[in-house]
Amino acid sequence: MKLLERYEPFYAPFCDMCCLCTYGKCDLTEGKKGACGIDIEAQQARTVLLACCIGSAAHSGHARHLLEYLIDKHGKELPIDLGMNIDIEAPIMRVVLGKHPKNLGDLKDGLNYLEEQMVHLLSACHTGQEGKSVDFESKALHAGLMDNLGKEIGDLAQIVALNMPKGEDAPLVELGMGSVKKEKPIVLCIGHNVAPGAGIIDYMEDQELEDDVEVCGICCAALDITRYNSRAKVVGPMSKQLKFIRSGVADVVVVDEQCVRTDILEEARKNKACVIATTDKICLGLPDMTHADPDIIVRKLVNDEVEGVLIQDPDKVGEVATRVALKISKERKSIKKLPNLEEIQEMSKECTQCGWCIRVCPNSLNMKEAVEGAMESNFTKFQELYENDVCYTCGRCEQECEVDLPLISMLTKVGEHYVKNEKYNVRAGRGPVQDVEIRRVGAPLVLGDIPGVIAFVGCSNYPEGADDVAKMAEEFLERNYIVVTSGCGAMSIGEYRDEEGKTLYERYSGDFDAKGLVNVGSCVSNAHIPGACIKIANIFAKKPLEGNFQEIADYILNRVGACGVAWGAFSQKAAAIATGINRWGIPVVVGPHGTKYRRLFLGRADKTEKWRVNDLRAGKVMEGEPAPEHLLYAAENREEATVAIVKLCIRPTDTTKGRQIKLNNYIDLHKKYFGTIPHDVYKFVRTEKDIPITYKKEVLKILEDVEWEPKAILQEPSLMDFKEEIVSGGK
Amino acid sequence: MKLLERYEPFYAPFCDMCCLCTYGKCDLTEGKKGACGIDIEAQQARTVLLACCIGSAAHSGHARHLLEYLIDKHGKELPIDLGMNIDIEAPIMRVVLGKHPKNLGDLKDGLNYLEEQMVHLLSACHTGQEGKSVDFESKALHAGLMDNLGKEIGDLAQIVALNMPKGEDAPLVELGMGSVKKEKPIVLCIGHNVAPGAGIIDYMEDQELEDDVEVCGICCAALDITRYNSRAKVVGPMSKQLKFIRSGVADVVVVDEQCVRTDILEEARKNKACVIATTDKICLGLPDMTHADPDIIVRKLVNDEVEGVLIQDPDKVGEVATRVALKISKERKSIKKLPNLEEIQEMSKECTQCGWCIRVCPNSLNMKEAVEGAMESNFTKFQELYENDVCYTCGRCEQECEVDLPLISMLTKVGEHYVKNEKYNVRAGRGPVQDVEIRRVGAPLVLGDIPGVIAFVGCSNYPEGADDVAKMAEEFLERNYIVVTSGCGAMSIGEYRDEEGKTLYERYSGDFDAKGLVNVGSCVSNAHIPGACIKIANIFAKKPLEGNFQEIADYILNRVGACGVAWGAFSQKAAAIATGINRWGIPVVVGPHGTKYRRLFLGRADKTEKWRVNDLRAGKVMEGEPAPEHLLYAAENREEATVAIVKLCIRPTDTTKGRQIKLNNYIDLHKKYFGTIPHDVYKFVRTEKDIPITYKKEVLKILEDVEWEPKAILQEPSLMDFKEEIVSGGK
Amino acid sequence: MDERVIPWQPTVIAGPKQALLVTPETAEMMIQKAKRPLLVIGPLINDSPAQTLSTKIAEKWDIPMVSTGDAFKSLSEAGVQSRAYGLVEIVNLLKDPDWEGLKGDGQHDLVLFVGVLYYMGSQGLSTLKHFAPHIKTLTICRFFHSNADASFPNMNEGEWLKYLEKLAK
Amino acid sequence: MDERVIPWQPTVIAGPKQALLVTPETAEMMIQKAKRPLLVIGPLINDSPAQTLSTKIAEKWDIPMVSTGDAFKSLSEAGVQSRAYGLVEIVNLLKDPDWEGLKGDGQHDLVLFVGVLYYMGSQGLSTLKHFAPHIKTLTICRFFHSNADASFPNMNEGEWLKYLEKLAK
Ligand code: SF4
Ligand code: SF4
Ligand code: SF4
Ligand code: SF4
Ligand code: SF4
Ligand code: SF4
Ligand code: SF4
Ligand code: SF4
Repeated sequence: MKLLERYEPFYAPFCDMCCLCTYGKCDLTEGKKGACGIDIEAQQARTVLLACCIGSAAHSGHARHLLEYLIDKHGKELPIDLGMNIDIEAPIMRVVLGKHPKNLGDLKDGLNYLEEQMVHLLSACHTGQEGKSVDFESKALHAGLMDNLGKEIGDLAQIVALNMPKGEDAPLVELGMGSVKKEKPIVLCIGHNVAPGAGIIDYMEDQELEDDVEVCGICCAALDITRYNSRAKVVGPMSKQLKFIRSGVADVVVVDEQCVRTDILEEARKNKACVIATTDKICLGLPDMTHADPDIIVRKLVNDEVEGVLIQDPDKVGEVATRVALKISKERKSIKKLPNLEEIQEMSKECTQCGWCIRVCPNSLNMKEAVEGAMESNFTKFQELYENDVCYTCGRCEQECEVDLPLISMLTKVGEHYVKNEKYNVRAGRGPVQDVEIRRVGAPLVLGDIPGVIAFVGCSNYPEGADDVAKMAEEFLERNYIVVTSGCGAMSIGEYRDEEGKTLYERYSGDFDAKGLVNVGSCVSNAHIPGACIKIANIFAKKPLEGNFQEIADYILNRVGACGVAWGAFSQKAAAIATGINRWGIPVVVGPHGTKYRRLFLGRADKTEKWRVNDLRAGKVMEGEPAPEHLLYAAENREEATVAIVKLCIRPTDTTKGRQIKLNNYIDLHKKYFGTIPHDVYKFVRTEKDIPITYKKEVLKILEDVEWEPKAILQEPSLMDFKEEIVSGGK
Repeated sequence: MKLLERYEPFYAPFCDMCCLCTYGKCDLTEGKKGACGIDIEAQQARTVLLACCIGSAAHSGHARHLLEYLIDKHGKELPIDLGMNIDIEAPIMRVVLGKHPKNLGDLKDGLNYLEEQMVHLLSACHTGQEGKSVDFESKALHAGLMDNLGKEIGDLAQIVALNMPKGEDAPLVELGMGSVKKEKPIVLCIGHNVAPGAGIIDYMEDQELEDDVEVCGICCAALDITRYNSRAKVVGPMSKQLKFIRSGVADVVVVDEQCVRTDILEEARKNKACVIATTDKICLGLPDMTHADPDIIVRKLVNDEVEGVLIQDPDKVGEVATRVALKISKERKSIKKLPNLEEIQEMSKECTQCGWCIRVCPNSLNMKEAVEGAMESNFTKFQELYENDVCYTCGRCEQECEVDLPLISMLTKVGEHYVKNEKYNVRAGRGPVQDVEIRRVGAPLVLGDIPGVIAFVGCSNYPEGADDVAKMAEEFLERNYIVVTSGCGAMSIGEYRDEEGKTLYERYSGDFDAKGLVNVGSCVSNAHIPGACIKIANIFAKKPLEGNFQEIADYILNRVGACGVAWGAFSQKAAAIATGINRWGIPVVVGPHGTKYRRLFLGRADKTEKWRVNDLRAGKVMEGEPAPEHLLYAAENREEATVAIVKLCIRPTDTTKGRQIKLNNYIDLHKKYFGTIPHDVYKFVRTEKDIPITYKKEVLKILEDVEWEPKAILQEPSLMDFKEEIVSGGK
Repeated sequence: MDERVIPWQPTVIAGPKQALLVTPETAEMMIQKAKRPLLVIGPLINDSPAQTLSTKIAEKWDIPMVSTGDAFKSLSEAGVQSRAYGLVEIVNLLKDPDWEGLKGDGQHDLVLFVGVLYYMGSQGLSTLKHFAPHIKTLTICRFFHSNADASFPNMNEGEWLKYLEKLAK
Repeated sequence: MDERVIPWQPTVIAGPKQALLVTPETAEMMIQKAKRPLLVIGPLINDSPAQTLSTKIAEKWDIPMVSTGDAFKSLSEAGVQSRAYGLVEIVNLLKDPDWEGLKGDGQHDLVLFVGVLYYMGSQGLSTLKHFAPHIKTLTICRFFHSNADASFPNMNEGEWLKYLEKLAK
C-alpha cells in the first residue's frame, strides 16, 4: 500500500492545452493526447512537478546563497550547535541523507545532493520524458522533500551563524503599518534573505544609528531580521507590499529574493524612493555596483543618477541603504505621495461603472461599489476592503480600469486616513522545537490527549481577508491544540486582536505545548514543523533517524495528529512545501485558490479497502479508518476548513480517551458551523468508549442508523510491508 | 556593448495569460501587469528561461546519470584521452570553469558546478523573483551555456569509456525503416542514453547472438549505439516513432530517456510488443524490477504477467531485452498489426469530411484529402504524406477524428506497401573535431576562404518534410562550406538521395574541411560544435582558454563564420542548445515552428549605431557591419532559410577575397530563390574589392543608388571594452 | 467580445472548448432528460432568495442536493435537507463512474451547480469536463462558467432571479 | 462553437481577447481610414489567384507591399514590386514606433496580412497585438486569426476569393 494509492491525485486542469513545446499548443480535451502522446492527467501532474521544482529551487537557491555567504564570513568549521536543549539539530537531513551535519561545511553535502536531485527531477518535465501521472507525482513528492531539506539547511545555517533564537522562547516584536515611525528615515526590506537586512542592522549598530533610522520589512525577510534583532519592525505579509510602497513611507527599498512585486522599481520610483537590489535572483535590470565605492553609489542614488542599483554584498548594502535613507529622508517627506480625500472623490466621478474591476479581481471584490461610495464622499466600502487586507492590493483592478483610476492609491489613502491603530505584534521566530518539549508532548500527542498540532503557514492569497487565519488559530488554541506558524501566516495571526485588544501572541505562550502558539520563523523555518514530527518518532517512539525515511513517514502518517494549513498559498514554493509536508505523511489544507495548483490528494472514505493497514504488532492486514481522510485538501471557506482541519487530526492510534477529545472537538465545531452532529462521525468510532460523553446519545443514534459494529483498535498500523510489493519506479 | 543590446530579444507571446501561481490566471494584454507585477515581455522571457532550464536539465541529468554509471564501471581514474590528434579535450569546461579534466572523476566538478547553477537559474523563474526580461535573458544564456557544458561532459564520458570514435573518420551505418531485417527478432531502442543499448550489444556479443537478433534505434540513442557498434541500425529521427511502432516490427521496445512518446507503452501493447523502461526519467508507471532475477523478468514479460518493466541496470536490460525478443518474435510475426488496403478503403468511407484533421495538424497537412483518395482506392496522397516524413506522425489528426479512423495505421500501411527502398545511411558520429583539422581550416575560415561552417542539428518538427534539411545541406556542400550535423538532423540528411541514388554521406567526405559533411553524433555531441569554434580561437588565434569566456565568445561572434540551423527544433533541449550556441556568439536559424519558443534575437540592420565595434587594433570604436545580422532567426520556409544562413556566415573580419566568396554565394542563392540580387548587398561591401567579379556591374549599380561610401576593414573588432561599462547584473 | 458569454472571470478561459449558453428553457429540457440529476449548492447564496429558488428547483424535479462550504447550515435552517460535502470531495466522487450516487442508485448523469465560489467551481467543472465524460454539467449561477457543458450567461442579480424563477415554476 | 470564428488552428487561442470578425466591407472601411497602410504577403499564396487579388487590393489603395518567405520571387515574376523581409524581421520593424516605414514617411498604422504561414503569422500578430499599440492589424487570409485586431472568418477557397474580389474592386 502506498501513499498515492490511498490518496489518489485529484486533478483540476487550469488550462485545456499544453504549450510546452513547438508542436503545440495541443488540445487535451475529450481524452485527446498531445503530439508527444501526453494526456491531460499527466500534463497536470507535470505542471505540478514543475511548480514543485521551481518552489524547491527557490528555497534551495536561497539556502545555497546564504550558506556560502555565511561560510565565507564565519568559516566552514562553525559548529551546528543549537544549545543544551536540542541534540537533534537536523532531523530532515539525518533521515534523508543519513548524515549528521556537525558544522556549516557539512551542510554543503545536503545541498550537493539536493542540487543533483533537482536537475534529475526538472529533467523529467521535458517533453518526451515521464508520461504517467503517478511517476510525476512520485517525483513531485521527492521535489517537496528536497524543498524541506533545503529549507532546513538554510535555516540552520542562519540560526547558528547569525545567532538567532535556538528554540527558546522569543520576544514579541512590533508588527503593522502603524508600528513604523514615519518621521524617521526608513529602510524597508522585502523578500526572504536575511543577509542584507542583517547588514543594515550591523552598520547601524556600528555607527550607533539605531535610534536615527527605522528598519522595517515585508514578508519573511522581516521575520528573519527580527530574529536577528528584535528592534526591527514587521510591516506585514506580502499583501501589504503595494499599499506600503504607495504610501511612500519607505525612503529606501531593499529587495533580496522571492515574493517581491516585479514592478517594485517602477512603484518605488513613483515616490522617489531609492531601490537597492541585492541578489542575482532579482536584478530589476539595474546596474551591478557590487564592486563600486560606497561613496559613489550613495551619490548616484541620492542624485538620481541611476534608477537604482544592484549590490551583491550585504555589508555594502547595509552602509549604502542607511546612508541614502539618512540623506534623502527629509526631502522625501515633503513629496506628496497620495491623492487626498477630495481628490479621490473627484477622481471617482470618472468611473464608468463598467464593473470590470470586479470581474478581474481574484476574489471578485466590489471595488466599483467602493468607488461609487467615494463619489458621495462615503469611504466605508473602501475601508472595508482595506481592513484585514480583504483587498490584498494585487493591483489587477487598477490595471484593468478603463479610466485609469489609481485604485490602490485611493485605497491606501482611505486606509491611512480612517484605519488607525495598525499596531500589532508577532512573536519573533524561535526556530526549531526543543527536544525537551518533544519529550513532554510526545505521549499526549500520539495518544490523542493533545488533540493535534496545527501549523498555519504560507502566503496571503486569502479568499476573504487575513483574519480568517487568526480566527482559525484562535479556535484551535482555545481547544488545546498546539498551534505552530511561520511566514505570512504568522504575521496574519499577529494582526488580529480580541475584544480586549490583545493579540493571540499576547494571550498564548510560545511553548510547543497544548495552547502554545509557536512562531518558528520565516518560510525556511517551516522545516522545523516536519522536523518536530520526525523528532516525535525518534524521541518518543525510538525510531532510528539515519536513512530511515520510510518508517518515520509511516509513523507520522499513522500516529502524529498534525495538520498543515496554507490558507493563502499562492506560490510554487507553497506547492513544494505542501507536497513535501505530504511526503512525511502530514495532511495539508489549502484555501480555495489552492485548487489552481491543479492537484490535490483526496482519500475516499466510502471505500473501506483504501483504509486497510498492516498492524505490525498484530502481524496482519486489518480494517482501518479514514484517518487522516485527505492528504491535500482545498476548502471553500473558513467554516468548512475549520471542520476539515479538526477532522484531519484524528489518527488510528488515538487512545479511546484521546479519540473522545478529538471527536468532541469535531462534533463541537461541526455543530457550530454546520448546525448538526457530523453524519460521518460513526466512521471514527471504534468502540463505544470512543464516544465523547456529551454527545453520547446523539452519536449512538447515528451508530444505530448505520448499523455500526465495533472495530479493533489498531496497535501499530502501517502502510509498509503489504504483500503486493512491486511498485512503480520513480523517486 | 553587450550581445543583448545589439540582438534585442523579440517576443511573440504564445498565450496572453500567465497561469504560474494561484493569483492567476492573469491577463497580460494591453500592457496590463499580473497580480505579481509582471508584464507580458518579462513573462515571455521567464517562459524562455524555464524552457532553457528544462532543456539544460535534460542534458545534464543525462550526463550525470551516464557519468556515474561509467565511473562505476570503469573507475574515476579512467583518463580523458582522445588520442594523438586531440589535445584540447574539453574546450567548454576549460573556458567556463577554467579546469582541465584529466579523468572521468574530474568531470564531476563540471556537473557539480552546473547543478548548483541550475538551481539558482530555475529559482529565478519563481513568482516574485526576476521581473525584467533582460535579467531573464541573461540567465537563459547562462542556462544555455550550462546545457553546452553538460553535453560536453556527457559525450566525453561516453567517448572515452565506451571507446566511441574520437574525432577520426567513422564508418557509414545503415539507416531507414527498410534497413531493419524484419524476419529476425528485433530490439528497438528509443531515446538518448546509450547505456541500455550498449548493454544489449554487449550481451549479444557475449552470447554470440549478433546474427540472430537485430538491434535498431530511433533518435539519438540510435546514433550513439552505432558509435558503440556500427552493426546497429538507425531507424530514423523522432518523426518515425509512431509509424515504426504501429508497423509492429519491433518485438521489444527499450526506452531510456528524452524524446520518447509518452504513450509508447499503450502503442507498443497494441502490437503485443514488450516494453522495457530503463531510467528514472521515463518509468511509464511500470513496476521496478531492477533487482529481480532476469529469469523471472523474462518470464513475466513473455507471459504478459506485467504490462512492461522498469530495469535501471543496463546490463540486465541487455540480457532481458535480447532473451525476450528471441522468445516472442516468432509468435509476434504472425499477429496482424495493420489494416490491409481494402480495409483502409472501407474505413475511409466513414470519413465525414469534417476537415478537423487538417485544422489540428501542426502543419495543416491535408489528411482529409488522403482519406478521400483512399475511398477510391487512390493512395497517392497518403503516400505523399508518408514520404520524407511530411507527416511526422504526431497523431493529432487521429486523436481528433470524429469517426476514430486509425489514420496513422492507415498511413503506415500505405507506406509499407508503396514506399520501397527505405534504406539509406548515415556516417556514424565521430565526436569532436581534431586539433589538426582546426589547424588546417582555421585560417581559411577566419579569413573567409572557406565561406562558413553550417551545423544542422536538432529535431524533426519540420514544416514541410525532412528533405528540406538535406537540400539545404546539399546546397552548402556544393558551395564549399563545412557542414556539420548531429541528432535528428544527421538522420534526416542521410534519408535523402540524389538522382544517382547516392546519399550526401556517400558523396561527401567526413572531414572537417570545405565540402566535408561531419556527423558529430547525437544531441550531446552538439557540444563539439561550439567546441570547434573555441578551438579555432585557441589554436588559430592563440586565445587562452582557461576562464577566458568573454574574449573567446567575442572572437567567435566577430570572426568565425559559423551558423547553426535547427530546422525542426521542437523541444526545451533545442531551446537550451540554441541559446547556448548563441551565448558563444554563433547565430542560429530555426524553422517557422521556432517562433513558438516565444523569443528570437534579432538585429536591426537599419540602425548603424547598433553595429559599432571596438577595433582593438585601431584602439577605437568604429562603424561596423550587420554581420551576423541576427543571432536567433526563424525563417518561414527553406528558401528563405537558405538565403538567411548564407548571409549569417558573413563576418566583419573577412578578407576581401573571403568576402567576395561569401557575397558571391549570397547573391547566387538570392537570385535562385528570390530572383534578384539582394537589395541589402551594399551593406556588406566595404571596399570595391569586396564585390564578386561576376556581379560587379549589378552591385556597383546598387552602390550608386544608395550613395554608398567605402568603409575601413576592421582589424580586431570586438564588443568588449566599450566605455559605457556598467551593465545589468544576472549571470 | 460579448461580455455575457465570456467567462465571468475572463481568464478562466481554458482553450477552444466553451460551455453552451442556456436559457431557463434549455436548462429545463436538460433536467427533464436527466435520469439521476444532482444539485450542488454552495455558500455564496447562503440565506438569499437565490438559495430559496434553487431549493424550489430541486423540489420541483425531486433533485437530491449536496451542499458545499458551510451551505449546509443555511439550508437546514431553512428546513432544506442536503448532504454536506466539500466541493472537491463531491467532484471527486462524481468523477468516479462507479460511485453509487447520493441516493445509492447509481452515478448521476447531470449535475447542476449554483452558489459555489466562482473560480473554485470553475476548477471543479474542469475536473468533470476532463475526467467525467459520463456526466453533463449545468451551471445556473449568475456567472457564465465556460468549463461547464452548459451555463447561464453573466447577468445582474435581477435578471438572474427571473431566470431561476422561470426554472422553479 | 462557431467554427468560422474560432482560430483556424483552434489552439492558437491565447486568452480572452479575440479578433473582430470582418467582412470585406468593414475591411474596406479600415483601409480607407488608415493613413499609412502596409500589406504583408506571404509565400502560401505564391502564384495563385489569391496573390493576384491581393496585389490588386494593394494597387487599388496604393498600399506598399512587403513579401515574406520567398514570395518576393513569385510577385516579381508577376511584375509586382515588393520589399523582401523575413516575417519576423518585418514584424520586428513594425513594433518599433520609430521605424520610418517602408516608404520612409513614418511607421504604418494598419498592416494587412495575407498568405503567411498560419501559425507563424499568428505568432507575429501576437507580437504586434502586445507590443505595437500604434498599429492595427487586419488579416485577409481564409483563416480566422484571433491574434489580429480584425480578421476574415475561416472560409473555403471559393468564398474567400469572393471576399478578396469584393475588396479588390
Ligand atoms: S509537450 Fe506534448 S502536449 Fe505539450 S505542446 Fe508539446 S507535443 Fe503538445
Ligand atoms: S487590488 Fe484588491 S480589489 Fe483590486 S483586484 Fe486586487 S484584490 Fe481585488
Ligand atoms: S474598472 Fe474602473 S471604471 Fe470600471 S467600474 Fe471599476 S473603477 Fe469604475
Ligand atoms: S498552460 Fe498557461 S500559458 Fe500555456 S496556454 Fe494554458 S494558460 Fe496559457
Ligand atoms: S505569476 Fe504573476 S502573472 Fe503569473 S499568475 Fe501569478 S500573479 Fe499572475
Ligand atoms: S499525424 Fe501527420 S497529418 Fe496527422 S496531425 Fe500529425 S503531422 Fe499532421
Ligand atoms: S477528422 Fe476524420 S472524419 Fe474528419 S475529415 Fe479527417 S479523417 Fe475525415
Ligand atoms: S534531435 Fe531533437 S528530436 Fe532528435 S533525438 Fe535529439 S532532441 Fe530528440
